Amino acid sequence: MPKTSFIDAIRQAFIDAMIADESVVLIGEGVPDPKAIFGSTAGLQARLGEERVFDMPLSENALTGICLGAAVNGIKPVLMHQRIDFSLLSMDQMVNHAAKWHAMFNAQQSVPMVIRTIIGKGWGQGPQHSQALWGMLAQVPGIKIALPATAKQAYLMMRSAIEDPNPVLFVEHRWLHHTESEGTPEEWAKTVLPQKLAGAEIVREGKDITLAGWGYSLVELLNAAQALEKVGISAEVVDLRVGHTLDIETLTSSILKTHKLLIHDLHPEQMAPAHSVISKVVQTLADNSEVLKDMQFQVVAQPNHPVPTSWHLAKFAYSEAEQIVITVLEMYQIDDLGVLEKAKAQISYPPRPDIPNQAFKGPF
Amino acid sequence: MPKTSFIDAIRQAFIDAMIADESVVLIGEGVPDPKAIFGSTAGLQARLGEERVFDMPLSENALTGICLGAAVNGIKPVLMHQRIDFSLLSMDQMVNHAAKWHAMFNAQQSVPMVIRTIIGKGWGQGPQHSQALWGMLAQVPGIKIALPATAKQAYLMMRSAIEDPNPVLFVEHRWLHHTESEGTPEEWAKTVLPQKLAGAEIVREGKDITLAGWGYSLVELLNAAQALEKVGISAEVVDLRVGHTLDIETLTSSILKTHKLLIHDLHPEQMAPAHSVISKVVQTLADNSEVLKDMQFQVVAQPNHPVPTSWHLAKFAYSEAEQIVITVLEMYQIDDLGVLEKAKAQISYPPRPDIPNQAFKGPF
Amino acid sequence: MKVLWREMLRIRRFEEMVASQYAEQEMRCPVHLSVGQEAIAVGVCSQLEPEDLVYSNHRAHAHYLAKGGDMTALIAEFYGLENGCVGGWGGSMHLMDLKAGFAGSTPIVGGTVPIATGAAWAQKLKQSSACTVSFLGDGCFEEGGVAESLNFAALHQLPILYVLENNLYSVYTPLEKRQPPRELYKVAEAMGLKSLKGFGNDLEEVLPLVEQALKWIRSGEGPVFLELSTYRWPEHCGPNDDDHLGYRPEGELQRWQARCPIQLAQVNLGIDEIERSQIEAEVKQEIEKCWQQALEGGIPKAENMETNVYA
Amino acid sequence: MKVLWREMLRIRRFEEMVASQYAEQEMRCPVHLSVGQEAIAVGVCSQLEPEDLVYSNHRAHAHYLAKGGDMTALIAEFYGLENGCVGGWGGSMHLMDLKAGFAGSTPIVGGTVPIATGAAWAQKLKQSSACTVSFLGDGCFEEGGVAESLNFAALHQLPILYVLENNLYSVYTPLEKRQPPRELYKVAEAMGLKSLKGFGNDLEEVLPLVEQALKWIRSGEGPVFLELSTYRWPEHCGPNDDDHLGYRPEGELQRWQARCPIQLAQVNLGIDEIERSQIEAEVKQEIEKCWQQALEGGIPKAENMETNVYA
Ligand SMILES: Cc1ncc(C[n+]2csc(CCOP(=O)(O)OP(=O)(O)O)c2C)c(N)n1
Ligand SMILES: Cc1ncc(C[n+]2csc(CCOP(=O)(O)OP(=O)(O)O)c2C)c(N)n1
Ligand SMILES: [Mg+2]
Ligand SMILES: [Mg+2]
Repeated sequence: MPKTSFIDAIRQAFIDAMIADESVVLIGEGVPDPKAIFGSTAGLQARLGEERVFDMPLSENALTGICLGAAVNGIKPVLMHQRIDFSLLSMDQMVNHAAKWHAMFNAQQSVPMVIRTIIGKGWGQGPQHSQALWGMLAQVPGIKIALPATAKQAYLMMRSAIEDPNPVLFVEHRWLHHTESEGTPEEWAKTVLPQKLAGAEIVREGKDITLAGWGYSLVELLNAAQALEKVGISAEVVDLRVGHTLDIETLTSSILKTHKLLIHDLHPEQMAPAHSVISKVVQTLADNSEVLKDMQFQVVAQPNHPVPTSWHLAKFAYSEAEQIVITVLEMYQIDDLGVLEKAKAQISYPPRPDIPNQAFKGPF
Repeated sequence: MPKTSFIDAIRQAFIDAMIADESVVLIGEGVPDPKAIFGSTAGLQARLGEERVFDMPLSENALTGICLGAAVNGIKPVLMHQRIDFSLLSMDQMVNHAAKWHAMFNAQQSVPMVIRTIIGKGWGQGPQHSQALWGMLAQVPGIKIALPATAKQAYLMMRSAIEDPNPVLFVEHRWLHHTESEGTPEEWAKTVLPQKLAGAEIVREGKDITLAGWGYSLVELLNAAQALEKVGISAEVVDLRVGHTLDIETLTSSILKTHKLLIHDLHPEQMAPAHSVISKVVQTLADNSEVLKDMQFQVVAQPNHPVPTSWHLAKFAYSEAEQIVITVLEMYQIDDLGVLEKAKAQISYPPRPDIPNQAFKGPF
Repeated sequence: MKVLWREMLRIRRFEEMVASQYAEQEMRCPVHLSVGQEAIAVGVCSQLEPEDLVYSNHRAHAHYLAKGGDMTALIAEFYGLENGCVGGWGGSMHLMDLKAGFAGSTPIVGGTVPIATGAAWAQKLKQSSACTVSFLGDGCFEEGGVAESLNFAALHQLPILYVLENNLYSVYTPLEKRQPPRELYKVAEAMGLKSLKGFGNDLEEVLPLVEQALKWIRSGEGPVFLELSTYRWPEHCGPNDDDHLGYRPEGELQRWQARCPIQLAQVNLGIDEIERSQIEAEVKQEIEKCWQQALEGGIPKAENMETNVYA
Repeated sequence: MKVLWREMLRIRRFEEMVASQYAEQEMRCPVHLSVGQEAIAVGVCSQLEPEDLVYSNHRAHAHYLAKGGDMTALIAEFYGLENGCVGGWGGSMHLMDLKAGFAGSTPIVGGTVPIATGAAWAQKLKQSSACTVSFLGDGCFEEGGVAESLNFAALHQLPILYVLENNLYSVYTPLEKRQPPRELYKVAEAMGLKSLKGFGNDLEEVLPLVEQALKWIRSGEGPVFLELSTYRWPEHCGPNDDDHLGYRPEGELQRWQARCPIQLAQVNLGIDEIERSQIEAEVKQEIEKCWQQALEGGIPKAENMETNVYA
């Protein structure tokens, strides 16, 4: 079975979308450069033309408005930031303008643009290159948020994002870039498209606890689920897929079965999107107090501080598979250290805490 | 008993803080102009000097960085935006820089600056002048968020914000400006200062349900509480006061009594800060499943769309006292329309839905 | 040329009507009047084709009308009615009339400047023959996004005309409290744009400058920046005069009123009082008719509030 | 002058040491080397007093060292150790040595330009005699916050020197793909700043320009903008050469290497090989000693991560 990497999936999504629709253009710092945004835009300028594949000045704010202006005038731009942290410069254009344009002009124009961003991690990304941040835009009606967890999803969601008539924030995680899905974009395009930017998906069945999250969290959740399996806990894993809306049915149907819900989240805990999920589930089940009584809810989000650059510190700045396992065992009131050790032994850890795999050698 | 208006309280806080500390300066678009930010800075330039009270260019982004640079070098700036919506232009400086400066340079410098913002409402403020938005910064460790609900709090919290060694986002609501508290800043300064930018406060005792919120929500909650009183429901009202942290003890102690919690929130419902409160309460009470069983939780936040400008539409774009009452009655499964009407008759509505009082005549 | 004079008068009378009706408190939204600045809107927009696009800011009425925007729909919008140009979503600060090529105005200062630049980028990418105009104020020029936009426009040689209406104030704050002594158009010039400057109250001075600019733009010679000096007569926001507040030097307003764009052009064009009063009457009639029609509009339906959010 | 030459050499050898040790994979953070650009850092910082402040960006090593920042603490920071200049929080991109007046560097491009401007504002408000230097790149100049900062500095006549190191690239993107043909310093000049330009690889050209600039600044004549042309030799980020990637025109790197700031100054100053090798030895010794000391540092404690958040 052929496999496709996340980066190749993104790249193929660009190619296919651009062939399917002449109005799609790509723009971003480094898009046509030799590193091509981690390879995801490699060769595209040569292949699709200088009039469709652009570098840009360091002007994140205006460029967001420029893409919006182009989007309401017949172009479908994909604007890219190598770190989502840079997109904070364009918050006004995203929130005050792109997200509201369709509503505030009474649906006269739609804004088909994609803002592609990358969450950094490891190798000293430090406080300003490692934030999740999409939770801010999740507070803003009018913009969609796509959070792919696999190469296959990356392809499908990028295609959907480009086709969507609304502004879409597309959020990748740097540590997904090398991951692979079975199959090829060609097959996926034939069989699984079109996809909606909505809806959760059960990606692993289980009966004892529901683990849910977005994007890269799925790696950590599946890792934890595997470890929990070995100590007799069967975890169901739900991929929430998008950030602007919640598929409450899929989620509640899962926890009506498992009675336990844990959400993993890459934001600092203090006001992580995960909390909204818990709150919505609780309110949804409000009429069902007998069920609620038996239920348990936990959020495993990130510590409430920036991520330091030193890997000695940064390794303590993340709550991941191990913390998920610990929290689940606590939910079960299992305090037998032997069980914990047994589970931990099943977790697959990265070769060193600040690199996703042996091939990763920095510097970025 | 003398009374003090919210605007006068803010103004007096500036005067007192500036007399107490020579390093405090005020800056913002219109600070020294004839309208003086709704009167809150009236006469201050004449009184405290051109070297301490400044107008500024329309450069929200850089000015935030400039205030940060001044703050780490011995000045305590208060930067003002006439609408919080404008502060989106400075998100990078607030999130990437001000909030992180202390941590990321290993506590070598602190950032004593205040960003004063105003949430707009009514008289056609429309989609770009009526957002709450502070929930975005509530996701960011390192910045404090002060949300005064009364004139007295405005005074005390502004004094605390200016004295605080950290960046503080100070959020006022336009419809609080004319409200009054009993007493004078002079008394408050003597008896109630210093105040911490932390901690919730029970502002109305009750036994049947806990209503909680921040800032202007308190007006709506107290309004609803009074109406509920008339139909035999005794509501306790909790002022959550700050946005960066939650006083979970005060809140849980209240709901352990009332077993019902409703949070009112000025953000769109989809990822309103209120959800975090619910989630944290549920997690905190997790070990107490017997208690949880009887509990009910509700969020009354705003509809998931921008606020249109037309007052004919905007009046449906807010969920306020009436919606709180309706929701509480639903929680009690009271569907007797007579009860609802009786309660509604007690709600004090504004003279027209888009003005806080008869004196308000636009245009801003 | 007389048509243009008429258009200025029409806008003036329209704004005066807004001011006089505002006291009724049924236009329940902020309004920023353009009285005193009409020659710019008319001088620029009269030389555009319908398919050319105009983007504007909080002070948009004159631009909207001069570009051919529907007057009835504009009035209805002020009143928040269903027949408003954006169905009650916009008030005075979020306007759009796509048929006329009035492509949007918003009140976040600087917000539409990049958007207009993007519209011009789209025109270039689509090899359209149309161009875009971006109106901005002297205060707006201080926003970083403007500098970023000018750079992008110059880099890509976009078909866009930036029209800076330098009325010397941002709200109550005079230019010299916000910027060092400098020529604004020279900044744009140094950034790499063809730049022009003129007296914005004199239609006869504005027209050839715009003509020149559009010639460059339409022949693919890239963006042009045009600074036009002018002056706002009424208060920044609202229907009233505010000279009593004392933020403008004594006599300044009067000096500018003496250089009224409409008066100036009337003299230059030799329009006599008979002609004038005839045109006045026509204009008055049109405005009154539109006003009446506008007020016949229904109240917008709240149901579409949620459905408007996503396309 | 020879001291300055020595300082350039010291920075060069330091950066080379970073490059050579990087392969060990124990400096686990991005590094942006300044090889080729030393004359600017040294030419500027050597003329500052310790209480003058310097703010920098992602490419900060040279500025930090030239301003007198502690070398051991810098190395330790790269390794993420407790004795690092910011205790392991910073890596190579978030540096600070307050004792030396190195007031901060961060890697959000444009981030420190307003902050430096604010530092100068504080100096002015406190009537301090100190001034501030803000280093920025040609890419950074495209960020709107820079234009906003320059305006504020000129408006308030702040004691700040903006030093634009124009190395012709932002990562792999050449200037002409990001900006129209224009002189960067002329943009600042049009904005209202005194502006100068020079060849940044020639210490003897840099020094008098900086001297002039500081004279203006210290005598209260407001901010100065200084553009210095230069060239980065190694890859944008990381320890290696990257000329094989083909993003620079053939021979460009070699032409610039032929104008090596250290070589140029050595010739101009008549430093012979004997003297050079003596200085080389001293410098080598210092770097090796610092390296050794740095690596003796402990691992930072995770406990302070939460307590660092609020003061
Ligand atoms: C980003 C932002 N900052 C501040 C404001 C408040 N404001 C509205 S209009 C205005 C003045 C703008 O001045 P200018 O650009 O010269 O236009 P003019 O009003 O003179 O036509 C200001 C400060 C705003 N709406 N948006
Ligand atoms: C706001 C922002 N955008 C993009 C980046 C990615 N980035 C890091 S350094 C750099 C190049 C900056 O170029 P320049 O200012 O010329 O400095 P140089 O690297 O040439 O010294 C870029 C684009 C960033 N760190 N921050
Ligand atoms: Mg103006
Ligand atoms: Mg450069």
